[in-house]
Amino acid sequence: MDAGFFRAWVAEITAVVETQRDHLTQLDAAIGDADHGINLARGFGAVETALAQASTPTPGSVLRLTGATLISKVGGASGPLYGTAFRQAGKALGDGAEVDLSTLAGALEAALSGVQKLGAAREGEKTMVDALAPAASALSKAVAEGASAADAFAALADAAGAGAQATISMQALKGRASYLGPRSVGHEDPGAASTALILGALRDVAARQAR
Amino acid sequence: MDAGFFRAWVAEITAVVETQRDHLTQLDAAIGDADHGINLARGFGAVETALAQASTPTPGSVLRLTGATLISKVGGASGPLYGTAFRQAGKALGDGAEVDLSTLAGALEAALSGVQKLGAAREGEKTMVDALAPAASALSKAVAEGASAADAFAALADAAGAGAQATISMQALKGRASYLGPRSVGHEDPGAASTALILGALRDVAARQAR
Amino acid sequence: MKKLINSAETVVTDALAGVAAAHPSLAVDIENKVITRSAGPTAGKVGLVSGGGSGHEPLHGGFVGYGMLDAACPGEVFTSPVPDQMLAATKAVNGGAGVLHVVKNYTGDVLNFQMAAELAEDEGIEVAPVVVNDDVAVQDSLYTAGRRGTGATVFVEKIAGALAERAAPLGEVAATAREVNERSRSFGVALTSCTVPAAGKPTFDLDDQEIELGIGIHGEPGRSRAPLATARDITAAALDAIGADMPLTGDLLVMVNGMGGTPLIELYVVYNEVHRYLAGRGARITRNLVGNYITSLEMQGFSVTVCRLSDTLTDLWDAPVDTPALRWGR
Amino acid sequence: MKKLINSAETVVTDALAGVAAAHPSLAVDIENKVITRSAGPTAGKVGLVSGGGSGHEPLHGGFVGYGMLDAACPGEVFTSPVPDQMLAATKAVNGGAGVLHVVKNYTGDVLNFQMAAELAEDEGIEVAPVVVNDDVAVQDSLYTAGRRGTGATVFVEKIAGALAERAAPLGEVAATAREVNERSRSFGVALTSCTVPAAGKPTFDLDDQEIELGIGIHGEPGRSRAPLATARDITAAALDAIGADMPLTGDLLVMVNGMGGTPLIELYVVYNEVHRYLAGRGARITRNLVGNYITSLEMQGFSVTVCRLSDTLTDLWDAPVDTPALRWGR
Ligand SMILES: Nc1ncnc2c1ncn2[C@@H]1O[C@H](COP(=O)(O)OP(=O)(O)O)[C@@H](O)[C@H]1O
Ligand SMILES: Nc1ncnc2c1ncn2[C@@H]1O[C@H](COP(=O)(O)OP(=O)(O)O)[C@@H](O)[C@H]1O
Ligand SMILES: [Mg+2]
Ligand SMILES: [Mg+2]
Ligand SMILES: [Mg+2]
Ligand SMILES: [Mg+2]
Repeated sequence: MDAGFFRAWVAEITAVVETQRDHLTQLDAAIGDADHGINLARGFGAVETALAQASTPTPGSVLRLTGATLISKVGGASGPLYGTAFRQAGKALGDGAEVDLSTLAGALEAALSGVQKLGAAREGEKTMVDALAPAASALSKAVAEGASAADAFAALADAAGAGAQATISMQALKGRASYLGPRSVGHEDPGAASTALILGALRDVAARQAR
Repeated sequence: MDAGFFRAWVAEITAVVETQRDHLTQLDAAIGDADHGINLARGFGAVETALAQASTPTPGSVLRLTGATLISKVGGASGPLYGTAFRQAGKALGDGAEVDLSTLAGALEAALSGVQKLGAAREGEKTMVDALAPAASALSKAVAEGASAADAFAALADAAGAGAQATISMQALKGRASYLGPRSVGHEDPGAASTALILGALRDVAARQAR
Repeated sequence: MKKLINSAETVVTDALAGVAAAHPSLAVDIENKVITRSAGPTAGKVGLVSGGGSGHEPLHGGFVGYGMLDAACPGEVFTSPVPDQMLAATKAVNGGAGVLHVVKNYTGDVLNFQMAAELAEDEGIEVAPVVVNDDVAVQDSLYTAGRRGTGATVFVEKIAGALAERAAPLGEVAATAREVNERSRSFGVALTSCTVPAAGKPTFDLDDQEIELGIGIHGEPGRSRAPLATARDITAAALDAIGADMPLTGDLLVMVNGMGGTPLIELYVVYNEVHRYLAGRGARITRNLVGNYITSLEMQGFSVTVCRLSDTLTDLWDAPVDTPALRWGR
Repeated sequence: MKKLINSAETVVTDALAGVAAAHPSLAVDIENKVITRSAGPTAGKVGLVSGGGSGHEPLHGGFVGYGMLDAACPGEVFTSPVPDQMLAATKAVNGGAGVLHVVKNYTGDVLNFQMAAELAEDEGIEVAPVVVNDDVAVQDSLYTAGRRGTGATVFVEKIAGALAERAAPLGEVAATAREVNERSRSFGVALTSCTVPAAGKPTFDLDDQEIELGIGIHGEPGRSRAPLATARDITAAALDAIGADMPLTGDLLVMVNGMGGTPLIELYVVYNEVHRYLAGRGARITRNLVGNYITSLEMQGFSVTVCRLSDTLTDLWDAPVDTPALRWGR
């Protein structure tokens, strides 16, 4: 996978976030402050501009610029967290022109640990971590088992989606939703939902490129 | 008619204004500021208290106290106007213990002229004057024609009611409704409506006492 | 109706008790509904009394204090006060130099103040009224009760109050008050209705895409209904109406006033449009107020008031003022 | 959605342009969304930077000026600002004595300010944060992100600002800021929701007879829903919640704050109830604010914030302040 692949991924995220903007915002309205979709749409819109203007010759540079732009443009909780995720992933990808699945799996683990270091959320606390953590494990596992790229990305995206769904029954212990206490149960976490969208976009782009 | 008759009239007004409070307020909401019923209910409530506490041995003293209390308690446009109407009527009734129909007709004319002097409204300008003026004329005419008390009071109340109805098609040139210009057409003037209620109460009390 | 009140009957007196508790600088006669400065009348100074229906807070009670009013008489919600209140206030603030009555031009306010003035004069107190009528939404003609008094009331109270503080005689204070009124024009816009507590339901209905242009401060409907538009277009409609009545040139004092339910962020958006509009016509806003100064309960909307300043008026505007709602220089 | 805006995308920058036009005492970098004093940094004085989502006006921009903040960074509506803004503000106000970051305790605000502080320190500027967390509606426990920062922010900014103006060192200013926070508690109540412009519809639904107890300042739901009640009962619920967390004794600074859509007359009704409640428990309100200071767009409702004063804090509260939204003593 080269820089073009990663630019295509980010472009796909931008498109998905735009179409799911209101949905994510409504999820946030239920247990937060009704801005998550707006925040991500603004952020990835800015990323699109930044990528169009800068030269990003390597996969790592694409993700690092994405992360830095999110930090500069999103604000809120998700700005620093997603920004850190993409920056840490970009750092883990290093400066090679091509990366393989196993390097990408390591990058996702790095993203997860960046998010957890910054936000201190563990699994089960109803945050984006609940989608990101199982997804990163699933990818690592698929790689370790020698799965095909298609299967590995499917496992990644499915795990993220299942993780997001699993947040519905959780009580939030981190972020704005935690203020609701038990009333947060019964709603999908917006950040977990957007993580599932972001990783679903990765699967879709990989599938498209494989064709 | 003695002081008891006039106290009964005022009590009847108090009751009618209370039941028609919301109706009068809604008329005022359409072309004014939604307080006419509230104002009159507050005013006649205070009048009831004042009459209960003071000695009002004559018809004139009943109406003078009513007028003074309305001035002190109502505010708005209708407070000084109705207050003046009752005060001027009370003055015209003088200090006799009994008044006849013709004296009462003169008192209504005095009330009308007090209202017009203070508020400068002429007939046709969509105010309480449009109910009061024809009512006063009708009573004077009935008295001049030697009508029975029952017929005279009926003529008075009918004229007031018809006058109030006639305000519907008028454009307001005085008071708050005048701000609406042509948009005031199509609504009954709240002050004309309350004047019709007040004079209707007079007819009803007279009819009751005659029985 | 959703309101933070104990009952419709007690809302005015409960709020007055709150004003009394919050502001030691004010003396509040809750029963008679008169707010005065706790320091009492200033000997030799013209007293300023204003009054009007409640529901317009901070007007008028919030403007009682050094450099502005000596007393305010709040009526019931949207109902002018009664002569008794005005007389009590007039007597309480008379420092021997006469009393100015600041009256907004509504039939009720005018009639009640007129009665009060007669009573005060019977008691030997000289009274001069200034009737504020700045609202261009209403044509001042034979066909109306005349233009309504709205935002310019704040300017009149501030500027006349400053002049009175300098010990100017009643005639001069009244003349300046009238000059401020003549140099001022307002126009209001409603996005939503308000609900009079005792009425219990909204005074009028506007649908989701409709606004009322030329709204009064009591929910009286205005000139016309129009579709909801951008802040820029709505502001232009308001200033066009004002400009049709008074040249918008020279040094201007501008107030962008919230109707009570409009957040400050929106008022600043409107102020920005007012600023652009006027700058585009070569006028200069040299003084401004942005905030809730003369409200209509919880109505959403705004009014804009423009006063053409002279150097003297600017100087009086800048003079120290120390009231709950307007304070600078001390 | 009915708002006085040009578009959801431009509401924050349009409002900032309005702030710039209205207040010559403020310098507004509209593009980067940083508000500073036009006079620039004060040499040798600790700089105070605050920031947070927009939609809470006058917080924070309205508190920039002598005796209070040096800079404010407004984010998008209800979204914390980004580190770039905070870094730019920090650099702009650094007078060589370090910079205090006033941070409301929300994950987003904390994380972004933390990143900004690291960047500022990389550039050699000493930064101390104070994290405000006064809202008792949220339990401060392992099960939450901690209590939210609400009304006490106004107290922290005023009091720390006064101390900074007296040239106290950063450590002392930060310690006093934290002391004010520790001595303060808040509780909020919503009668209606608010609508984030970009979202276009109300954040939550309340029926006609329902209120939200313990509401946050971003429309985050609170502790529970309850039937609409009298101002007295609602106020008691709020103060009971505060009293369960902090003894309500001694000299108190109390703010009754409007959420943006509540008229002042209702806030005074509430203040009256607060006063009765506290007087009944032997506490004394020695200082107060009644008005819109930290809002949630057009939400109807209020919050009450109580701070237990010491003589030192009272003295700092009384010190001169000259900002668009809070002004006395000059
Ligand atoms: N401490 C945390 N760790 C990880 N993710 C978090 C944390 N706090 C919040 N989040 C995520 O951020 C999401 C909210 O993002 P967003 O709505 O954009 O920010 P804000 O809450 O500041 O409005 C939540 O749904 C959650 O997934
Ligand atoms: N100049 C006037 N002369 C006679 N009646 C008037 C005049 N102005 C107003 N009114 C009457 O007063 C009524 C309104 O009374 P009310 O609603 O109690 O006072 P306000 O208009 O001050 O709220 C109008 O319907 C009209 O009949
Ligand atoms: Mg959010
Ligand atoms: Mg009326
Ligand atoms: Mg009225
Ligand atoms: Mg947010």
